[in-house]
Amino acid sequence: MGEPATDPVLEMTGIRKVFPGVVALDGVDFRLYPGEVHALMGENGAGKSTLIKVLTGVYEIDGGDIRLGGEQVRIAGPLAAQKAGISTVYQEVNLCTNLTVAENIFIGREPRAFGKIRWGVMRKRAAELLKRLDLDLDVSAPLSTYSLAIQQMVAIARAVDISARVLILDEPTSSLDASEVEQLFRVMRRLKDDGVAILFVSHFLDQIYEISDRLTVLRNGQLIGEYRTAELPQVQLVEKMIGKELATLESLEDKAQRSRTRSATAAPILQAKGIGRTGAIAPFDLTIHEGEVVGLAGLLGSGRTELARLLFGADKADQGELSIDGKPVTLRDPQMAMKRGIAFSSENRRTEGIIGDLSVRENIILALQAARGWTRPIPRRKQDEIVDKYVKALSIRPADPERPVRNLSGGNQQKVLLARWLITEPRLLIIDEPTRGIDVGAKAEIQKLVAELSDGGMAVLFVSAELEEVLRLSHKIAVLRDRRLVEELDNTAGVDADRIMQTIASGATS
Amino acid sequence: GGGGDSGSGGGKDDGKLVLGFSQVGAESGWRTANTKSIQDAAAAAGYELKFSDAQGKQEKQIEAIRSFITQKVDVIAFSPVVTSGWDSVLKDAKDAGIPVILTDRAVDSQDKSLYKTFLGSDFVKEGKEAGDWLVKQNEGKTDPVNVVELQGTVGAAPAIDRQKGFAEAIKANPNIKIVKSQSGNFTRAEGKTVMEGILQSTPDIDVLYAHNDDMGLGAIEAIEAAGKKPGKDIQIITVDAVKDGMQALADGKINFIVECSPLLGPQLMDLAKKVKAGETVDPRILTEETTFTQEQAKAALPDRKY
Amino acid sequence: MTIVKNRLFWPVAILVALLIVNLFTSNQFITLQDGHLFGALIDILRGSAPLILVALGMTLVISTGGIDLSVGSVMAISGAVACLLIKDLGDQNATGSVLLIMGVAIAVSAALGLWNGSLVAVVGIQPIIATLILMVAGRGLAQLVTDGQIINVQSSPYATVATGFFLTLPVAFLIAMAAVALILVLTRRTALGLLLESVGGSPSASRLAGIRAKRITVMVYVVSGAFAGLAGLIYSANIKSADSIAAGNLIELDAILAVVIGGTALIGGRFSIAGTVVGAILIQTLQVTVVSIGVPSKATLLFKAVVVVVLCLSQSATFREKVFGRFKLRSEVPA
Amino acid sequence: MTVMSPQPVTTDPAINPRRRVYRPNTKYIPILATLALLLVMYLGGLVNYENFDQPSVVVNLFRDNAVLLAVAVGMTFVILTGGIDLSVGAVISLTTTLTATLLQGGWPPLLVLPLVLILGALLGAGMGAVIHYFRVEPFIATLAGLFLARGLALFINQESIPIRDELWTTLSDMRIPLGETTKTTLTAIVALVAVLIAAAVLAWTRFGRNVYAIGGSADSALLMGLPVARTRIAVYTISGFCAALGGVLYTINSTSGHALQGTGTELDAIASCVIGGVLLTGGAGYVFGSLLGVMVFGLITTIINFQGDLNAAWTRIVVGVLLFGFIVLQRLVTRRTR
Ligand SMILES: Nc1ncnc2c1ncn2[C@@H]1O[C@H](COP(=O)(O)OP(=O)(O)OP(=O)(O)O)[C@@H](O)[C@H]1O
Ligand SMILES: Nc1ncnc2c1ncn2[C@@H]1O[C@H](COP(=O)(O)OP(=O)(O)OP(=O)(O)O)[C@@H](O)[C@H]1O
Ligand SMILES: [Mg+2]
Ligand SMILES: [Mg+2]
Repeated sequence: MGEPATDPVLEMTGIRKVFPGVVALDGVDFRLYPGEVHALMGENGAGKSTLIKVLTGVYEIDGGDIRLGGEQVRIAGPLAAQKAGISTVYQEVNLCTNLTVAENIFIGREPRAFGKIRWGVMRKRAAELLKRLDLDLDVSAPLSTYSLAIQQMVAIARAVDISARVLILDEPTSSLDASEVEQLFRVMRRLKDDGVAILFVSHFLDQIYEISDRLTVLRNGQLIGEYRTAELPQVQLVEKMIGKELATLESLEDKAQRSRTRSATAAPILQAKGIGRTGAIAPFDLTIHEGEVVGLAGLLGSGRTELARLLFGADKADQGELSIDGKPVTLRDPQMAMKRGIAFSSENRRTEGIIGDLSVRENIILALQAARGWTRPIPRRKQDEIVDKYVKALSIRPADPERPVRNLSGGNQQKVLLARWLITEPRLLIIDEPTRGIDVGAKAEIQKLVAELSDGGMAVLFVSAELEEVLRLSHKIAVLRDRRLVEELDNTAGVDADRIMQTIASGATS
Repeated sequence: GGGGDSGSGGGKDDGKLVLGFSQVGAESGWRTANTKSIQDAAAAAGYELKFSDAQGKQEKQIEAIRSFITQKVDVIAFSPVVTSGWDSVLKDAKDAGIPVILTDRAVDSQDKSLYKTFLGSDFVKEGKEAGDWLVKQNEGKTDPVNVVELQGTVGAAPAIDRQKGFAEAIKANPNIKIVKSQSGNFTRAEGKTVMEGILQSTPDIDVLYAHNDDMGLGAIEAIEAAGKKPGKDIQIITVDAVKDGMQALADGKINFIVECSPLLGPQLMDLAKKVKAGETVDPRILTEETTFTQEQAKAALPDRKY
Repeated sequence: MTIVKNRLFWPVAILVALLIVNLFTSNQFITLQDGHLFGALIDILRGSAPLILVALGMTLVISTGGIDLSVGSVMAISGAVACLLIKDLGDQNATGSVLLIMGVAIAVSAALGLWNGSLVAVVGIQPIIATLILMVAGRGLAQLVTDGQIINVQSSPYATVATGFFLTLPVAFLIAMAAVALILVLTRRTALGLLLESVGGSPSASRLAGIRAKRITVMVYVVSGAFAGLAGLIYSANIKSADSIAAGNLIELDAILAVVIGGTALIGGRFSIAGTVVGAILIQTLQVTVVSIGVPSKATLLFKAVVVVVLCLSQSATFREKVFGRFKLRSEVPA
Repeated sequence: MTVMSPQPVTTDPAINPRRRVYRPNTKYIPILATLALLLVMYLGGLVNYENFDQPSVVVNLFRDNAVLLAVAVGMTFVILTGGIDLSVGAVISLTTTLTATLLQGGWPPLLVLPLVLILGALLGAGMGAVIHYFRVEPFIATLAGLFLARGLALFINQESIPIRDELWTTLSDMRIPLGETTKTTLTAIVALVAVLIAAAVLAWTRFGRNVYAIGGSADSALLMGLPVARTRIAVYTISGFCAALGGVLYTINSTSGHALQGTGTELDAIASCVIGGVLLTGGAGYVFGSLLGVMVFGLITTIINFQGDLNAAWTRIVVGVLLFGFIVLQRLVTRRTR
């Protein structure tokens, strides 16, 4: 395969990494050249994140060696990696949410004078840096006050600002919307021109083809091959990733043909009138009917998550009325919503989703068990049955339900969360970024699943940063802007991404 | 001395003597009786008592004494938690012109002018009396006498001194040997568990010497549970003479108790009045204490108050 | 649960080692006498009952990410209440009344647990401070109840709780084992265990999964209080008196240590009841061993330090990895 | 793809675009609330007790709690990383015993002083290393440290040992005048200086910020390339040093050493930090908060001393009630503003 004329800045050969019971990497070779964007591709659990963690010294390798600038190195840990010129954004946002935005960007390399941190300078620089990424944040606010997507941008800002030879981005775009992605790509191109080598992981094929020069495909911890992106058609890439011909991709197209008009007789499940929460989202009206998929569209921080949380009682609304099945209710906590058949899967799977210590099985049955109350345990046989079914249906890997969920790859954790809510058989399923970090195959499966569920009468509130996905699935799309529901439109023939973007831009009111 | 300051508070104008008393803590029934005696005696004498409980901590006691100085009391009295480390705060009291009386335990200050007098017991002497009794019991005998010692809290002054005095007393008799010496923390429950353990591992015990009644009473339970007769199979010597201990002594379960009286109240009030008036008092006043055998206990028991 | 087994391997090994020491130092390690078992081992089992009980409650509290410092004071209150009531009984040997009184004492303790739980879950005070309040004030209450004196009782049914034997085994140990069984059933036969571990593992995720964390939190403090109360009864029945000053003094430290030795992390989440029991018996055995091998009292703490250091190293995965040469994981970071 | 301006303009001031969502920046509110409540408590004392208005009441607050303050400073570092140090009280006892014994044995004071301080720091460093490298729970590692330190102290000398060394007695007798009638001691000044240094280190140095980062999330801190090992060992070293410093202040304060001194100080120190708003889970709080926490305890004791008619039982109950009132009020005030 054609490689650039220069020598690789980074070369990994025969990398092997074994976790108890899993060979995560088995003799993987990987090369990264200066001035290229190199995509690392593979299904969920293929070993991408593990390769990155091995490279940055988070995990000790069990075999193989790493060369940096031609010299063999043993990287002892992230600190050493950073010193060696490798700057990384890990898959799950790994920042300290108790610190301010500015600190998260600069911690470990704060501007100092005589050992004393120059806070003012730091804040100013942070603000400037974020402005370049088109973010206008209060840099002295704790990071925890911002949404996950913004935290992801902050992590990127930090990594980008560490002037490095190698920049690693593990699924940085998983919850970013189109404009943020574009922003990020602009920065990446600039760095690339400066000769930085960039390792990029994403499950969005469009993004891969837009930004990457070359790509390496992993499958089940093994190297499949290294290719020039331009020379490898998309279908072939997917086939290499999943190791078989992709039938689901076609079925994906079928879905486009799905009737997007819900039956007129369907009864409303949930009606919100003037529901709002000060500082989070302005009062809004929204009705969701049986079998209806309602998509939420909007930019980063537009309030989609807030809206969804109010309908689940995760946050308390401080005004307005909510009725479920025509009966008014005040949702004080999630349990009340669950009792009325509502389920909610949070976008923030690490802190609001999985319980890392618990096994896959326990994580899956958790919500169902909570709904039944502690006195009525689900019999173990039934648990195994349910869990088995969903592990297969969502192809959760490794298919060992007794493994602690924290050891699963990011995408597989997301599938576990989906399974958790699906088994409660809700009447209204609220899913916030359900396909975040999920590979192409599984994503198609999940979309198919949503469509099926809705055909079976389940209502779905679908929140996603990926507009195409929202358009493909929804009967009705609610558009948010600046924490305000600005328009509600039926997903008819005339509605497309441009139309929605226009609404967002112009701020038309309903 | 005299309360010197012109700016003393209005409350004292009625001429009522204000006594600040800092107690060690409430670590035992003995101590509670001691506290009660002082509170009652103050009330009876018509003095205003400022009482502070140090919870066994020297720093709290120092804090309390300083607070008494700030509050401008007439006399300060306290039972020192430990022997050393009082010079600084006593100097503060002296500078403020407030006389100090030590109760119950002595301090090792070199500057004797820092306090007026010491009222209390001599722990070493208590240990010695316990030892003397044992020696006397075995006078002329040469059979080995195996003694088990239940010590008080490790590092606490009464524990150290009672051990010292006892060891000194039996020193001259090589046949009397301490075979096991363990801390029972001055409590009944630990006295019992420790004794259980000792009974399990030590085949031949003739005498038990416990640093206080409570540990002795706990040990009695353990001895009975092991099928032995306390007071007969194993002779028991304790210190304190609280009511429960005296009862056991009268019942023949304990053989000898060295009294350590907590009833210092009346004597203390008397001394307080004297030092306030500037009279000179003896630098060391020992409380009236005695020892009890089983017969004496039977006689004394009916009017035992604590 | 191979991991739990691994975690418990060393504590159990040390426990066995200490027991072997006692086997040699004691006249009778275990024998049958007067129709019941007797000997050093039985003393250990009997003596460990209060600690097992307190540590059980503590395990549940810790699994939710909390801590209960007030157990010692609750023990003191429970014993004081029981002895005070028994002393006033016309016939101190009336089994029915004594049982009733013990029920009252446990109810009072549970109520104190409710107080702790409410402060933590409803008012939202950090557990260490919330329970510190009762730790300080509770002992004052106990002293108030007993007027600072030791209250003696002469009730044989009461004494049986601590010193009696049933089916050749000490009643106190049987009570502790019954409590262990109860907790095992409660946590492993119902879904309580899962919900506890989930709340301790991630409160925010648990809430969104629909778990009513507050109720569960209050409940574990109530259980902890009730068990501490029961432990207080055994403590006081053992010496046939209520010692409001010494009862349960510093037991919270031993209980937490037992829990940690047993493999439950202080940050909450996964817990092991079996581990806690091993931990509690280990601590009690250590206490007894100090006496039986006659460690001089001034060296007692050093001796304990050595054992805890050995334990503490054996708890370490890194240390065990060296011993077993198992998998190498430099830093365990969630994927 | 980007067809529109990514920066929409908003006119509604209540709803900021892309702004932080829920909470205003409330980081100082807990501390201010604590301070306010502390003042209320002081005023309560003023109204109720004669002689409470004397400046020495406030001055003695620092003087009497100098040891606890020094220890709480070190404890703040440890708790901020999400750890705990149970060994501090025992380190105090070891320090006082060793100091007194060595001075009694005629060692030069200027050698003894650094020696015991270094010993405390080393002990802390050892525990930190065990905690970090062997991943032992801080609770159990420092509990072992507690047994070890107090065990050593008791082994060295069980008795209360007077210090007659000239340097120590001079330092002990030293009075620093504040105004006309009030004087304070060296120990109070040293403790306050320790607070100031700690505050500066935590707020203005890289090390200080790393402490907060580790408390926020040790995993993240590691992945962000922060020196987690070094920092974690350092906080336990600092805590050990501060405890030893507390021990030295103790010997200066009382010119004696005793193996039972400092019993229970660990709990007081932890409680002070937590009352001062330091989160036990790590990552949030200030050393000034810990200072206020110490003052809360000190003031409660002062009030009880002035009350002067409480026996042991009532003393405990009143401490509990005051603590309860304080904490619940503190909680209500901070929750209201959140
Ligand atoms: N700490 C760990 N302990 C045990 N197994 C692990 C651990 N981390 C990862 N694994 C396993 O290693 C394999 C590779 O995981 P990895 O996170 O590298 O996948 P990935 O390619 O990044 O997937 P995704 O696209 O879902 O992020 C998975 O089977 C996972 O379960
Ligand atoms: N006090 C809080 N409690 C719970 N969650 C909070 C709190 N403060 C902030 N958050 C989190 O911050 C997020 C704010 O989301 P935002 O307003 O950016 O919503 P969004 O429109 O869904 O945008 P995004 O695409 O960034 O998710 C929420 O998802 C929520 O999880
Ligand atoms: Mg990954
Ligand atoms: Mg969102």
